Amino acid sequence: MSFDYSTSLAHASFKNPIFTASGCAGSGKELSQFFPLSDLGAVVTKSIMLKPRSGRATPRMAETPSGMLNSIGLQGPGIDLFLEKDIPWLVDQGADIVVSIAGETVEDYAILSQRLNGVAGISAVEVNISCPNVENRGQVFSCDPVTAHAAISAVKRNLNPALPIIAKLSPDVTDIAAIAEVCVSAGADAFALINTLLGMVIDLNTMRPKLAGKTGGLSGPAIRPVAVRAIYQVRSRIPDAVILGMGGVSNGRDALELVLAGASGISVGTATFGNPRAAMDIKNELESLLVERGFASFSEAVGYVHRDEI
Amino acid sequence: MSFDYSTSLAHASFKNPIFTASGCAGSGKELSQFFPLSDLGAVVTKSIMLKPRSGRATPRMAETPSGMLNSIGLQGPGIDLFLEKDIPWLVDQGADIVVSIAGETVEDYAILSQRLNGVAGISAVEVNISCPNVENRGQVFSCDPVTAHAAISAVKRNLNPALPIIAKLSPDVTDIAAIAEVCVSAGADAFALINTLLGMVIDLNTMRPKLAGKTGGLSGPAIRPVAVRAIYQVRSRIPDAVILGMGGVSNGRDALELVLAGASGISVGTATFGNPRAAMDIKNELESLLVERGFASFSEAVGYVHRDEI
Amino acid sequence: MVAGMINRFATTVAAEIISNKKVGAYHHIVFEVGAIAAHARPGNFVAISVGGENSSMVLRRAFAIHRSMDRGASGGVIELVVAPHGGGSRWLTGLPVHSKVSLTGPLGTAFGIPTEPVRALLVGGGYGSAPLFGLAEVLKSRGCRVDMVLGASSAGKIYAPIEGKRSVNSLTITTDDGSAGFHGKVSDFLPKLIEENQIEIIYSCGPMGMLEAISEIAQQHDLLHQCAVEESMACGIGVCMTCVLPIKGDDGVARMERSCIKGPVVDGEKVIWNSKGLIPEGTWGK
Amino acid sequence: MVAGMINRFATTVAAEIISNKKVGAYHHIVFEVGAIAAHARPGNFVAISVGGENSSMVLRRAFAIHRSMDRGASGGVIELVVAPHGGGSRWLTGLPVHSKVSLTGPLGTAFGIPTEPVRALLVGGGYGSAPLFGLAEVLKSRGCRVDMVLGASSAGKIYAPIEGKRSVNSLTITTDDGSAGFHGKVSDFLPKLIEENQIEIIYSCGPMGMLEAISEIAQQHDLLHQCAVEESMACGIGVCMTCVLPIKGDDGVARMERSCIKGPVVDGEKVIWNSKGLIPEGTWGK
Ligand SMILES: Cc1cc2nc3c(=O)[nH]c(=O)nc-3n(C[C@H](O)[C@H](O)[C@H](O)COP(=O)(O)OP(=O)(O)OC[C@H]3O[C@@H](n4cnc5c(N)ncnc54)[C@H](O)[C@@H]3O)c2cc1C
Ligand SMILES: Cc1cc2nc3c(=O)[nH]c(=O)nc-3n(C[C@H](O)[C@H](O)[C@H](O)COP(=O)(O)OP(=O)(O)OC[C@H]3O[C@@H](n4cnc5c(N)ncnc54)[C@H](O)[C@@H]3O)c2cc1C
Ligand SMILES: Cc1cc2nc3c(=O)[nH]c(=O)nc-3n(C[C@H](O)[C@H](O)[C@H](O)COP(=O)(O)O)c2cc1C
Ligand SMILES: Cc1cc2nc3c(=O)[nH]c(=O)nc-3n(C[C@H](O)[C@H](O)[C@H](O)COP(=O)(O)O)c2cc1C
Ligand code: FES
Ligand code: FES
Repeated sequence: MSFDYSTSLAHASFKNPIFTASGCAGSGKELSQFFPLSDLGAVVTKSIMLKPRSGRATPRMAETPSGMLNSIGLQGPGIDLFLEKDIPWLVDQGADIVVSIAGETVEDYAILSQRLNGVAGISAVEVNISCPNVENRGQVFSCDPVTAHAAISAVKRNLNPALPIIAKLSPDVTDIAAIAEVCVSAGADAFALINTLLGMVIDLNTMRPKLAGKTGGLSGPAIRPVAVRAIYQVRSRIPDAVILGMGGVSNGRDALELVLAGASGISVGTATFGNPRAAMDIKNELESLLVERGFASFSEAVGYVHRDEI
Repeated sequence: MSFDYSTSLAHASFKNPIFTASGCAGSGKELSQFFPLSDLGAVVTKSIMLKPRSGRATPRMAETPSGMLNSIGLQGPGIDLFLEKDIPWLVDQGADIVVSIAGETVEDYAILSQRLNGVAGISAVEVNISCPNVENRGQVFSCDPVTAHAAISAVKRNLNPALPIIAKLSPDVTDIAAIAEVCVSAGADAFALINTLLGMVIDLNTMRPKLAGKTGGLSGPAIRPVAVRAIYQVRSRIPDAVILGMGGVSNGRDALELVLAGASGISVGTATFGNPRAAMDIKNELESLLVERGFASFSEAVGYVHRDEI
Repeated sequence: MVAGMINRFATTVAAEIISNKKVGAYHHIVFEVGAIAAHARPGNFVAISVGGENSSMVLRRAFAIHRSMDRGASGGVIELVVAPHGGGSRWLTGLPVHSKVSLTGPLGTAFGIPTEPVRALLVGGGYGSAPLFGLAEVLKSRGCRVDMVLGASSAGKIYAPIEGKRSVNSLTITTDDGSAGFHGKVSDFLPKLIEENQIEIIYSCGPMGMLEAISEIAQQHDLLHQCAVEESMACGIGVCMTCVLPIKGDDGVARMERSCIKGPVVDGEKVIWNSKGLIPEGTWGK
Repeated sequence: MVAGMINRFATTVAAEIISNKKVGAYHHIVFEVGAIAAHARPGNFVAISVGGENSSMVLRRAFAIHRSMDRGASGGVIELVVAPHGGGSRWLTGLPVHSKVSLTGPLGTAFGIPTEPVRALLVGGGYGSAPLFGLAEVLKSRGCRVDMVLGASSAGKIYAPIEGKRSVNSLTITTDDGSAGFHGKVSDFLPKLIEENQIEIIYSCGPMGMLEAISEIAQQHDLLHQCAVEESMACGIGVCMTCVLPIKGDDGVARMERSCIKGPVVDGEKVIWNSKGLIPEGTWGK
């Protein structure tokens, strides 16, 4: 029996559909102690910005029922060091790479895109537009159709078209499918659904927000029903939407839910914190579940829930 | 030591701040087997509509990590039978009552409000605008500032002003505080935060959505960080906002988080399904936690997290 | 507390497990439950919190009471038959003796017991046999003749304890794969059993498909049919409206009724079967 | 696997609990961990999944390795000292012998062992004493003089097993309430101990406030100070960036470094203490 586990996100192909989630695999090195990164569909790197960035003050995390809040604040080395050190190292490992970029301004997205052109070893670019726009009162890019369009357009105009553009959206919007449509019109080839939900935990000793940044992003199994819904909605509205799904996937069954709803790839985030080998376990479990259900290839299962829709 | 546990929601006073959540206490009778309803701050009734309503087909629920999805579809007897049977029974029990109403059109909200005028025993009206507007492609009233305003205005024009209007909002919006502001301008006296988040679970045997209604409302501890954040945000934007808080409260500590964030009352929903006496346990635990922390009255603790804001 | 109402004796206790034994595909578990035992009637169920203190499973699981024994001042025990299925039931069946679980009960309606001695056929599918043995004892004590037929997919899934067999006049076993008793579905054998034993009432408990098939046969034979339904329940106490199914009232109108408090035991004739995924035409409020 | 890197021997095993005893305010728990024991060095920690199969607690809990014993082919054991605090640690301390838990380790940096015999002072606060006994044994085996001072809020919270006492030259106890040993904080007694014992290096583990106070004293006395920090960790393996604290590099510039892989053992002098809630001026990328 030869099950075809390969997948593609727009014009990028991957050997299997299990990816890391941006910000949940360090620079790759740390995770590579637990399994070879080349066994993944791809490593999705932590969203990189133009400049080195210290991120938010601590505490940066709080555990919540079946989930956690984080407020890392996009700590990272900046695009220069990233391209100099992290990418070559990942390439050396034989890992496929999706680079995640994040900007504070539309201009940032343009420059970051230019910097990626011609870099060897990159398969696609995830554009994290679920981050604050400093030119617009810190409002999150993907929470406003106008700024979402501007950010994706800036990438489209500046990025080598060989690299698919994956727009990463926030679920904290009234109509995520409408934002997705705007991104398509701006040139997005695919979507990453979903980023974290905005949440808050209050410390009952200090009687103040537990995180130094007050609010944080909610991830983990708690949000999985929201992720499945978002993927389902976007795929219903845009039937040929290509989706990298994420949000609370911690085993093969969870992954299958997102795939059936419409995800062509699965990013594993918070689950890795509880189980360093989570991505590998999920990869094996998902494959078995698909074979058990009689699918001959992974791609047959993508969006299978929509099979009755006209 | 005489701790003052009373609270008020705008111009309605209650002996304590622990309420049931709309749709999570049946007609009251069922719950009264487990404790006297008069021990609650108030019973919040299941959202009542103009006509009897069968609700959605089954399956109507799916358990999720630290939460559940429901799609009841507002099954209920309609306002006539409700006023004839349920209200007098609750009054007989000595329960304080907050009536929750839900409409399919703006007109429905107007008529329902009129029907409540002069009914004895009602302390306040919760206006569930987190339900689909049949005149606007089924879009949820509270997801659009225009329809949110219209529904609350209809209540304001028609309801006896002695009854505070509590606008119940959906968290599935880009900016919940903006919707709250619109509701204030339409005449809302208070807010109920939050209703469920839209979610989906896929049945891995049938490979279709598990709920007959496809999507459902996510409730329970999983959503608590979102509830705390929503309450915090509304209270930050509208410092004198009066809030009935709900979302994943299953013990006194959870309740305290919502209170510190700005809730003047706590509705207990999903927790009652796991523990019929949850509201009473929460009432006792919250009181102890407040006393331990040196509060002389419940109202001192409301919004305490905001103490440093100017 | 409201007199005359359903669940009026329901309380929540920290029930200690005093025995937990694997029996075929199931676990037979005995709980120390105090006064709950005295109030339990065949057909009632209990709702148990699962997964321990920091469980991600927020809802209780419902289990039909297999047998209950009131021992007066020294408390009471109930017995359950649990199939290790998903997270909740596997947790429960894995608990060691002396563990305590939060248990609410007795809940729901009970099987109606005829005032006159009648000829009753008890039909169970899988662990659906659990409540039938307690029922058989009560019926016998009222002078009824009790025949029983139990079906399951295979031999290991037939739950029929030795003591239980004593309380019935005849016991027929059927399995889908023929690994025990007759080869086939219980419903295949009902017409013959009904005729041979001149059955006057059927009591049943098991999968919804089986209950539907029995209801049809009962109607053909013009027999009363009391069945214990099993719908997905969030609360078990009537407050959430998740567990509904369309049941006709005395006025002939179907309403979406809560199976946890209008049931689990309902009159099979009144149920509109096979309504999963739809609200039947004519249902009140449709 | 990448050679020369942190955590290169880390694996995840289903570790069986072979002993779980209450000792004062803590539980001393012994786990069968196979090869992990052979690789564990004093200062390393392990990360344990808590709450069982359907746990709502999605993150592992970190515990300093108290002692490890490699038994070659017959496997290895490690010992932990766990304070029952919140949901995760209470679950762990409540587990019966023979339970298995998912345990990842050894993780993080270890205490640096001097190549020459030196005079070392080991300072522990609360369960922070746990890794110090294993460290003391190693230092003794290298010919070091080892003095130890342990502090806690009260007597029950001093963890100092009898065997452990044998591996130190002197043991001083302090409690905030005077219920055991000297009345006061450990830091009150450090200057005297440093001078009397002509201390050359300090090793410490305990609450962040204590580590800060020790760092100050160490600097005043111009001593090396290796301390094991404890920041709130989501992953424990360096992939999440939640556990950071500002640490100065060799270039003198502070960076928000991950305490799980740059630590838990760090050079006290390099840490910018008391940075909770803020990013110190001059931090890289601020
Ligand atoms: C009135 C009643 C009596 C029951 N009696 C027994 C009994 O005697 N023995 C026994 O083994 N089981 C019985 N069940 C089923 C039991 O309540 C659980 O649904 C079953 O054990 C599966 O739970 P889980 O946590 O293992 O599985 P999961 O699949 O993890 O359960 C997930 C959720 O779905 C619900 N659910 C899933 N399937 C069903 C179903 N078929 N019916 C109802 N709810 C469902 C569960 O309650 C839970 O909320 C009964 C159910 C009801 C409603
Ligand atoms: C490197 C390191 C070594 C440790 N060694 C030990 C030890 O030897 N013995 C021991 O009893 N405990 C130790 N701890 C603390 C332990 O990891 C748990 O934080 C503690 O047991 C509380 O967990 P809980 O689930 O009981 O409490 P909860 O309050 O329910 O924990 C909730 C969450 O907060 C985190 N958290 C809360 N407080 C802290 C804190 N002070 N430091 C780090 N994380 C926190 C937990 O990891 C968890 O994610 C260590 C922590 C670290 C980081
Ligand atoms: C600690 C942490 C850091 C994250 N950092 C990023 C990031 O840099 N860029 C990004 O697009 N998403 C980031 N995310 C979001 C994840 O990529 C993912 O979308 C989200 O966590 C949901 O998936 P999960 O439930 O599997 O974690 C981060 C999440 C966590 C928990
Ligand atoms: C089964 C169920 C039915 C509900 N019905 C209603 C309703 O009729 N009207 C309403 O405003 N909210 C309804 N809600 C939402 C709750 O009132 C509450 O806002 C939400 O569940 C969050 O609180 P919780 O996490 O404590 O359940 C319902 C929730 C559940 C779980
Ligand atoms: S299970 Fe909640 S009403 Fe029946
Ligand atoms: S705990 Fe995740 S990086 Fe340190």
